[in-house]
Amino acid sequence: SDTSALETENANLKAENEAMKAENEAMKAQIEEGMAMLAAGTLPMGDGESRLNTVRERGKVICASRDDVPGYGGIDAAGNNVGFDIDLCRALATAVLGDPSAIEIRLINAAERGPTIQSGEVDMLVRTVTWTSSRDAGWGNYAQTMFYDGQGFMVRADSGITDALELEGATVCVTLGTTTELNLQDFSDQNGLGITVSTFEDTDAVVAAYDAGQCDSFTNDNSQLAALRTALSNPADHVILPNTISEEPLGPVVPHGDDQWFDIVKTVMAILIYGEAYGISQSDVPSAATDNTKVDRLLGISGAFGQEELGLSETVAQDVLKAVGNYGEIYDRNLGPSGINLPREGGRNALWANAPCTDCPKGGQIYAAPLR
Amino acid sequence: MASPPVSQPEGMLPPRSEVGVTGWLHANLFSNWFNSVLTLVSAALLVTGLWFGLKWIFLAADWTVISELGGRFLLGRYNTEAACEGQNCFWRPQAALIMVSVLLGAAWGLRGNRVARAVAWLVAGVSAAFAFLPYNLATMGLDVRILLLLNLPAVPLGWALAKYTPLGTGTRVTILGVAIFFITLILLRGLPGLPFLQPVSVVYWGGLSLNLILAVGGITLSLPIGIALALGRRSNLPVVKVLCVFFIEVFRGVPLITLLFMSQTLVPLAFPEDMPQNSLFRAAVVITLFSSAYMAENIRGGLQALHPGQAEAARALGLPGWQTTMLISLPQAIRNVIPAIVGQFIGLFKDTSLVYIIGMLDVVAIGRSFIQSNPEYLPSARELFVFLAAVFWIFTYGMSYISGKVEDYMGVGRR
Amino acid sequence: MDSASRLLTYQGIPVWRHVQIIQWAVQIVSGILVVALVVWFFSNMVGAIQDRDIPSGFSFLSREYQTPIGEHFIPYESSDTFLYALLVGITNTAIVAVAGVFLATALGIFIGVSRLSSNWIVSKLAMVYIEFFRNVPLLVQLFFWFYIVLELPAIRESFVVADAFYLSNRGFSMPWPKATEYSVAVIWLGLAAVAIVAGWLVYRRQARMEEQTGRSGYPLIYSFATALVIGAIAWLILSFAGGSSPFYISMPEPQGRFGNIVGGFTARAGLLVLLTGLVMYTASFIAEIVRAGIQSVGRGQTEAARALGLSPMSTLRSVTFPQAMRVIIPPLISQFLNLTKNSSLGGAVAYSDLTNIAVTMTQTAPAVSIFMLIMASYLAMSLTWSLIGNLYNRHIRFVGG
Amino acid sequence: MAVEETTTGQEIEDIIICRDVHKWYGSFHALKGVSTTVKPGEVVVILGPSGSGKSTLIRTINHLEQHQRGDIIVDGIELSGDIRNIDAIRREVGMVFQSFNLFPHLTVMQNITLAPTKVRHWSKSQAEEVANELLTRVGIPEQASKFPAELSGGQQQRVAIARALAMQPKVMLFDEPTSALDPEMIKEVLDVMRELASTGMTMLTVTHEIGFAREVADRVIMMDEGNIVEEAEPNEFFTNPRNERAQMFLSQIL
Amino acid sequence: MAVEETTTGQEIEDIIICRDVHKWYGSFHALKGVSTTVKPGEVVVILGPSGSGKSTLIRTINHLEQHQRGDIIVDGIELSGDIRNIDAIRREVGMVFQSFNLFPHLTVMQNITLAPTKVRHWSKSQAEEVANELLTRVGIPEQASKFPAELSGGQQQRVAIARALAMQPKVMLFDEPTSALDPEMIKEVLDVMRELASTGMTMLTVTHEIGFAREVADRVIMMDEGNIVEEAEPNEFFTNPRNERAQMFLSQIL
Ligand SMILES: Nc1ncnc2c1ncn2[C@@H]1O[C@H](COP(=O)(O)OP(=O)(O)OP(=O)(O)O)[C@@H](O)[C@H]1O
Ligand SMILES: Nc1ncnc2c1ncn2[C@@H]1O[C@H](COP(=O)(O)OP(=O)(O)OP(=O)(O)O)[C@@H](O)[C@H]1O
Ligand SMILES: [Mg+2]
Ligand SMILES: [Mg+2]
Repeated sequence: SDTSALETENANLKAENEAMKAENEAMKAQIEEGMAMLAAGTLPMGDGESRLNTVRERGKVICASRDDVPGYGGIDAAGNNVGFDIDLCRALATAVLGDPSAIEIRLINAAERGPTIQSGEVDMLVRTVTWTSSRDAGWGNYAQTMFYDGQGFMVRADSGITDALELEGATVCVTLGTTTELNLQDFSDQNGLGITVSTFEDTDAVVAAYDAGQCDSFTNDNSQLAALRTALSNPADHVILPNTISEEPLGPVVPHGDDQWFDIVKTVMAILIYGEAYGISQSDVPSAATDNTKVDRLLGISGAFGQEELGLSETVAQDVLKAVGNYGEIYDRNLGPSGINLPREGGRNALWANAPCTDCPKGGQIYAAPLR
Repeated sequence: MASPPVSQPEGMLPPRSEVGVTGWLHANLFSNWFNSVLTLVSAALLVTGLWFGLKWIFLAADWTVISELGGRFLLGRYNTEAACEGQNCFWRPQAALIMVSVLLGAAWGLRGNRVARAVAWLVAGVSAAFAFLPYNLATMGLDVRILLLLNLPAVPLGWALAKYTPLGTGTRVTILGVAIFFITLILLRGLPGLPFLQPVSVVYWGGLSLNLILAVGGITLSLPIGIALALGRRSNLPVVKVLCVFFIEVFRGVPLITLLFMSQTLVPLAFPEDMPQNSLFRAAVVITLFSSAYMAENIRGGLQALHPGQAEAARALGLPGWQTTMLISLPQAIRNVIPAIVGQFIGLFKDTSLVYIIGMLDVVAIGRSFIQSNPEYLPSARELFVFLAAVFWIFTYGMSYISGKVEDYMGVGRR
Repeated sequence: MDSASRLLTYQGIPVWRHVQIIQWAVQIVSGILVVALVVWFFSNMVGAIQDRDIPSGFSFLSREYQTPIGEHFIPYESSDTFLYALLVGITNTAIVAVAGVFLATALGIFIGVSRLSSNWIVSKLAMVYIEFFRNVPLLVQLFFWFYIVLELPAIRESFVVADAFYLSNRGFSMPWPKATEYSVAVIWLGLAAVAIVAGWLVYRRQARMEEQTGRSGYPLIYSFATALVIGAIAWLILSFAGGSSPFYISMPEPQGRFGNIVGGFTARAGLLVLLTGLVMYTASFIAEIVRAGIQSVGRGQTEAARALGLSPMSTLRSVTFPQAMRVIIPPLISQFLNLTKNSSLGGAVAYSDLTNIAVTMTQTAPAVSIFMLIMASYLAMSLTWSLIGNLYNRHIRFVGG
Repeated sequence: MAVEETTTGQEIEDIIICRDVHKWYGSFHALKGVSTTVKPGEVVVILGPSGSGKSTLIRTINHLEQHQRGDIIVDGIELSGDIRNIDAIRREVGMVFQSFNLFPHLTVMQNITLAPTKVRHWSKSQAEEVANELLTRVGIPEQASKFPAELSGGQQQRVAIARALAMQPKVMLFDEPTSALDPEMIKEVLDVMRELASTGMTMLTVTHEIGFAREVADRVIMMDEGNIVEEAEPNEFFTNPRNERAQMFLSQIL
Repeated sequence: MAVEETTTGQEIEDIIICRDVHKWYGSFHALKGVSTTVKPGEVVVILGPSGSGKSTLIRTINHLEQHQRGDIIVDGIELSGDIRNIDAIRREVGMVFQSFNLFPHLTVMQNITLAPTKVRHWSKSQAEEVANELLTRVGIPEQASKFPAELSGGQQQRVAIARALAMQPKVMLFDEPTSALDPEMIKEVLDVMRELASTGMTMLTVTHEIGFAREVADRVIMMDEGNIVEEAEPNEFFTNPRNERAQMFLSQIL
């Protein structure tokens, strides 16, 4: 046989071996590096990169929300994401990118909320998330309560029930993976009601089940009960009981680990609230000095409330209020008269008692840190 | 059995009970008293079922929810203002569809058989038929209708390409098919920088087209992965074998929805935070791997059923091991298990409806999302699900029908 | 050959051409690649978990769950632990799986045999059944059944049969034995087991006698009689000694202002819907498997049996079915497995299966750990099915089979 | 009717009577009026090219296929739609197939005793006794507990013969019993068949084994295209076939 | 190494050399030290009862089974773990199986041209030319575009021979090439083999066709229980077998 061919083959092989050895070496180094990083608890991710920069590079704010509850997060007939939560996301997008449509809404179900915000995949979670201490600790940072809700019950009017304490032995429908489930359990245990639950994954099924009489009562946050009552075949046959069995402060959540981003979101929420308090409406955002220094400071006409430190533009409030309107307008659009028609006047979701506005609902708990 | 009598050279006709209508009735419905009773009972069942079903469909049901959603069933929110700002992006899926028509036409031109022809014309015909939906022009513009109609000339174009140009070889048409799949993906996803191909985020993908993209992608990828796993599992190399067995058993032993959950909750943790995350991509990977594990077992079944003499003959001819596998064992093994593979494809197509878990609005989820966001339609859920069942049925039954034809064509029964 | 290349030979053959060496190299390389990939993946994941303070670990298992579970077949209170709640989920899934498997198999065999019926209309109906139910996603079917069940009357207008069986859109209730006193009940159950064993022994004896002598020994009748008599005697003795019978029949009865059914056994709507959906869906696959199995038995086999004068029934029982079983069992087992896994869609129709409960747990417990547990549970169930399949396969194995 | 008919005249002597038997598969005419008779104890060999209807003929005789015209009377029982008659005939007629068709999931012993216990309701011990006798007769007494797959082809075919004989039939039908066997095994099966013929069993055999036909057969029937084209003494048939088709056929296989 | 060894002495003349070949299947000793040589152009017929190791022997020669002891040298190439040698030997040795093993998914033409184009890298037209020649040689030039399932058994086996010849092997191995065939078809295959032998092809054939062995073989090898028990001229072997086992075997099959 041909020895020279053999020799070249051998040489090739040797070279290959060499290469492989080098590769092994490199791999070993990599693994060692990985182990070291593991030990130090760090990860090969762009640590220097702040979320604000990431978002600006991306050109989009990613929010996790929902598509199945009218008023909060739904999809309108034209296929657009609409709702209170969606508008909060738009406000954030306007603040950091100047464009209310620069949002991407990830639709997630209740059970995925924790892991989604934990992984840092989304910039903000606004999906009717109740603020609880363990979620605050485990999931991410709650920025600001934007809506105060409480859990209630809906029953058939002809059942004659007027108080939730009469629900002994009832079958109650509830949606899966929410604080609603937990509160119901507490309520039943505390009052010895022996309630049986039927836990549904999705809203369409739970409404249909209650409507057909598969359960005696339907529990959810009061505001959602009100919205969903309109979906029943005969809304007048159902009443929402006066009892509220839990505190449900709802608000946006941001991932742990980026204080600047956390502060931005809190500030944007405050802009919406003070926008209403100062009577700045979407259609009428002053761009020149007014007679109110607080308004001028908010709108970036004179003074500042920390825009620079937060990496926001001077006129961020102008942009936000022009794009999505103030808190009251967002409320009215989605939850109020042009939305699912939840009363606001006299409730907890009115502005605080001595808010400076003239004709806005007052005496409630919507309040944010002053912008200065 | 029931074939009409052909002329007999000896001039003797078969008896009546053997052929013709009476023969058929006797043989199939009333051969004895038990059969006669069965016939009557089943017929009664059938008639009542049809009576109530049809009554509901035509009189009781309110189908406005279907017409209201209309094109959204097909494309999801792809063409909304949010998805494709300041542009009309409807032409992009349309163009993709026309390319598919060209491809099917080319497949027909290449193979020249009846099945390929039927499939090509069916797809193009159904697409073109959409052009005549009774929406007003504001809802469905003339441009859209013209693009839909273009599917009809696309088929003969593909046919001619395969027939009269150098494109007409199996390899090239296959390459064309793969290329078209990727071009479709690019068309749908868009390319940053090209003004007319503005990127459309995957969150706006949806409807039946999402199911189809996931299914087609999953099917094309799970076949080779499944083959590799099957060969690995049959390999006589213990390490390779153990790895493959482990992969297959884990993916087959766990429900797909928990895998999908995990793809959304745990898998992102394994990648750097600022890496662009794409939940649809992760879901597609999980669905593909899940399907591959099943595919591997199907292929393995086919390989096991193969007569060992086939591989021996190939080896005796001097074909090296990999060529024996690629040219002799696999083609036959796959042909043996076409029904199982098609069943797997159908399963995968059905499973794509589970992407609701990751918040993607496939054809099922888009309908549910609509009725939930617009509670006045909640009472139409029954109509919605009946419609969805029909849509899936048409596709999956179509697939198994075509597979039956392909099997006939490939002469599975001939051996 | 020079000395350098001689070094690279094994058994006188250059290593890159040596069959065994090539095989080893392939294995080592692929092994290293896969292990590296897995290590990379998990080290990243663990890193991220630590880095972002994402909860993990298993200490939550002994905490109280404090969350309602809609359906439970073993007693459950909100003060039970996570671990116990998981167990509730596993039993819920297992019960659906086992019940579903039995029903789906029965229905599947029925449909499969109908598909082969010589009666045209019966075989076509079976075909329509199969083509419909296996071609529509289970999720869509589940909702279909969900809305069908909602069409049933509300609880107050339940269909009632003999004041004992209630059917409404909340579920189906029926009388069910309940223990009067646990200790007595357990003793009787033990004795009942003895009675069954005795009955079985009698069956074997009679059957053997029948075989040996050719005279009919009525094994079934004798064995049932034996078991019944022993059981009844034990019942009577325990009743007299204990003052009350070991079990009583608990009758379902509407109670309270809501008219909810108390007593007896109630299969709630979620269970009914899930079970119906799973059974109808899986039966369509099983039907095809059964058909293929029966068709796989060569025509020669039936012809030989018929030529020997065996009746069609005997042919089916002694010749066709035992052989078909060997073709049927492996795919059948994988259908059982699929059914078990598909029960994870139960949450959509308000059945608290394992996945449903586990997903709810991620609200108050680390998702990472929950998913590990849930994967392990499903894998264990899958392995159990495979084990049963293998045991049965071994049981029916024959040389050359 | 048939029974009355057959109690008269000389027909009583014939154990198998075929009168103008026609068989169609759908519209394909496979038997075109076959008539012949077989006397008790006679050994008849059926020859003919492939597709000539040999198998079809003997399969109609025990009603594995149903003929549509003409009469087949076996042991005085007429074959008709009456299932009682069909069962009766099958009990009297044993059949051996080319491909053995042993039941692979049963042992040799179980294969043989299945029909006697299920159909004739013999006791197991009685059936096993008979089975052992038969196994000795076909030369494999020691294989009773093996499964078919553990036996050679020749042994399998001998078991198949024993299985058919266990029902104590009056007539045995063989459809190419040796054509799936190795040469060495053909002999052992033919030996068994020879022995069987010598005990006076009525046998109707489709085979290509000319040696066997010459030596054992009382008569040779040659079929072609669904007809009997020649029926003769073996000696006469092989040395001096009258029919042209038979001459051609013989020239090919001899 | 093997190459060097075989370039010396008279061994160059032998195209197949088996030296003390042992083969175990698990613990079953199938070949118990077989030694023999075949010269170029020689036609050797291997006989022996079932299970004697005939198939095993010829399958080890082209490495379809791996032997565990002893040497097999074909055309100067030693069989060992070296894949290059294995491939080389397979290229030089053609094999024909009892069950044809045609590739059912390929046409006759594709069956024949597959190996030449893939292994010898011939052009398609060249391979088809050779294939057409071979098909004419085996007597079925008109069947090129059919699929195997459309051919009779005899035709299939002739295609299998053509397929093996297309690789222009120096040695042809036949493992009972006619035993799955109907009597009418055996002759056509044997005719092709006769013709092949007359062209000087080296052939190693396992067969039960005594006529063929007598007429064509240069030598007959009789195997029993994994050993060669007799090796002789066919005339001598059939008329006057020395070995007792051979006598017994011949008495059975003649
Ligand atoms: N079940 C069937 N359906 C339709 N045609 C059939 C069937 N069985 C046999 N035939 C046809 O009837 C004819 C006679 O077949 P038969 O099997 O009796 O022939 P044969 O003489 O036994 O041939 P061979 O020697 O090949 O066994 C053939 O042409 C065959 O194709
Ligand atoms: N793959 C295998 N595994 C185990 N044993 C085998 C295998 N192949 C063959 N044998 C055994 O080796 C022995 C020789 O087999 P071989 O096939 O060589 O016999 P043969 O002489 O060709 O017989 P036949 O004439 O039946 O083909 C037999 O006892 C057989 O059972
Ligand atoms: Mg025949
Ligand atoms: Mg052999």
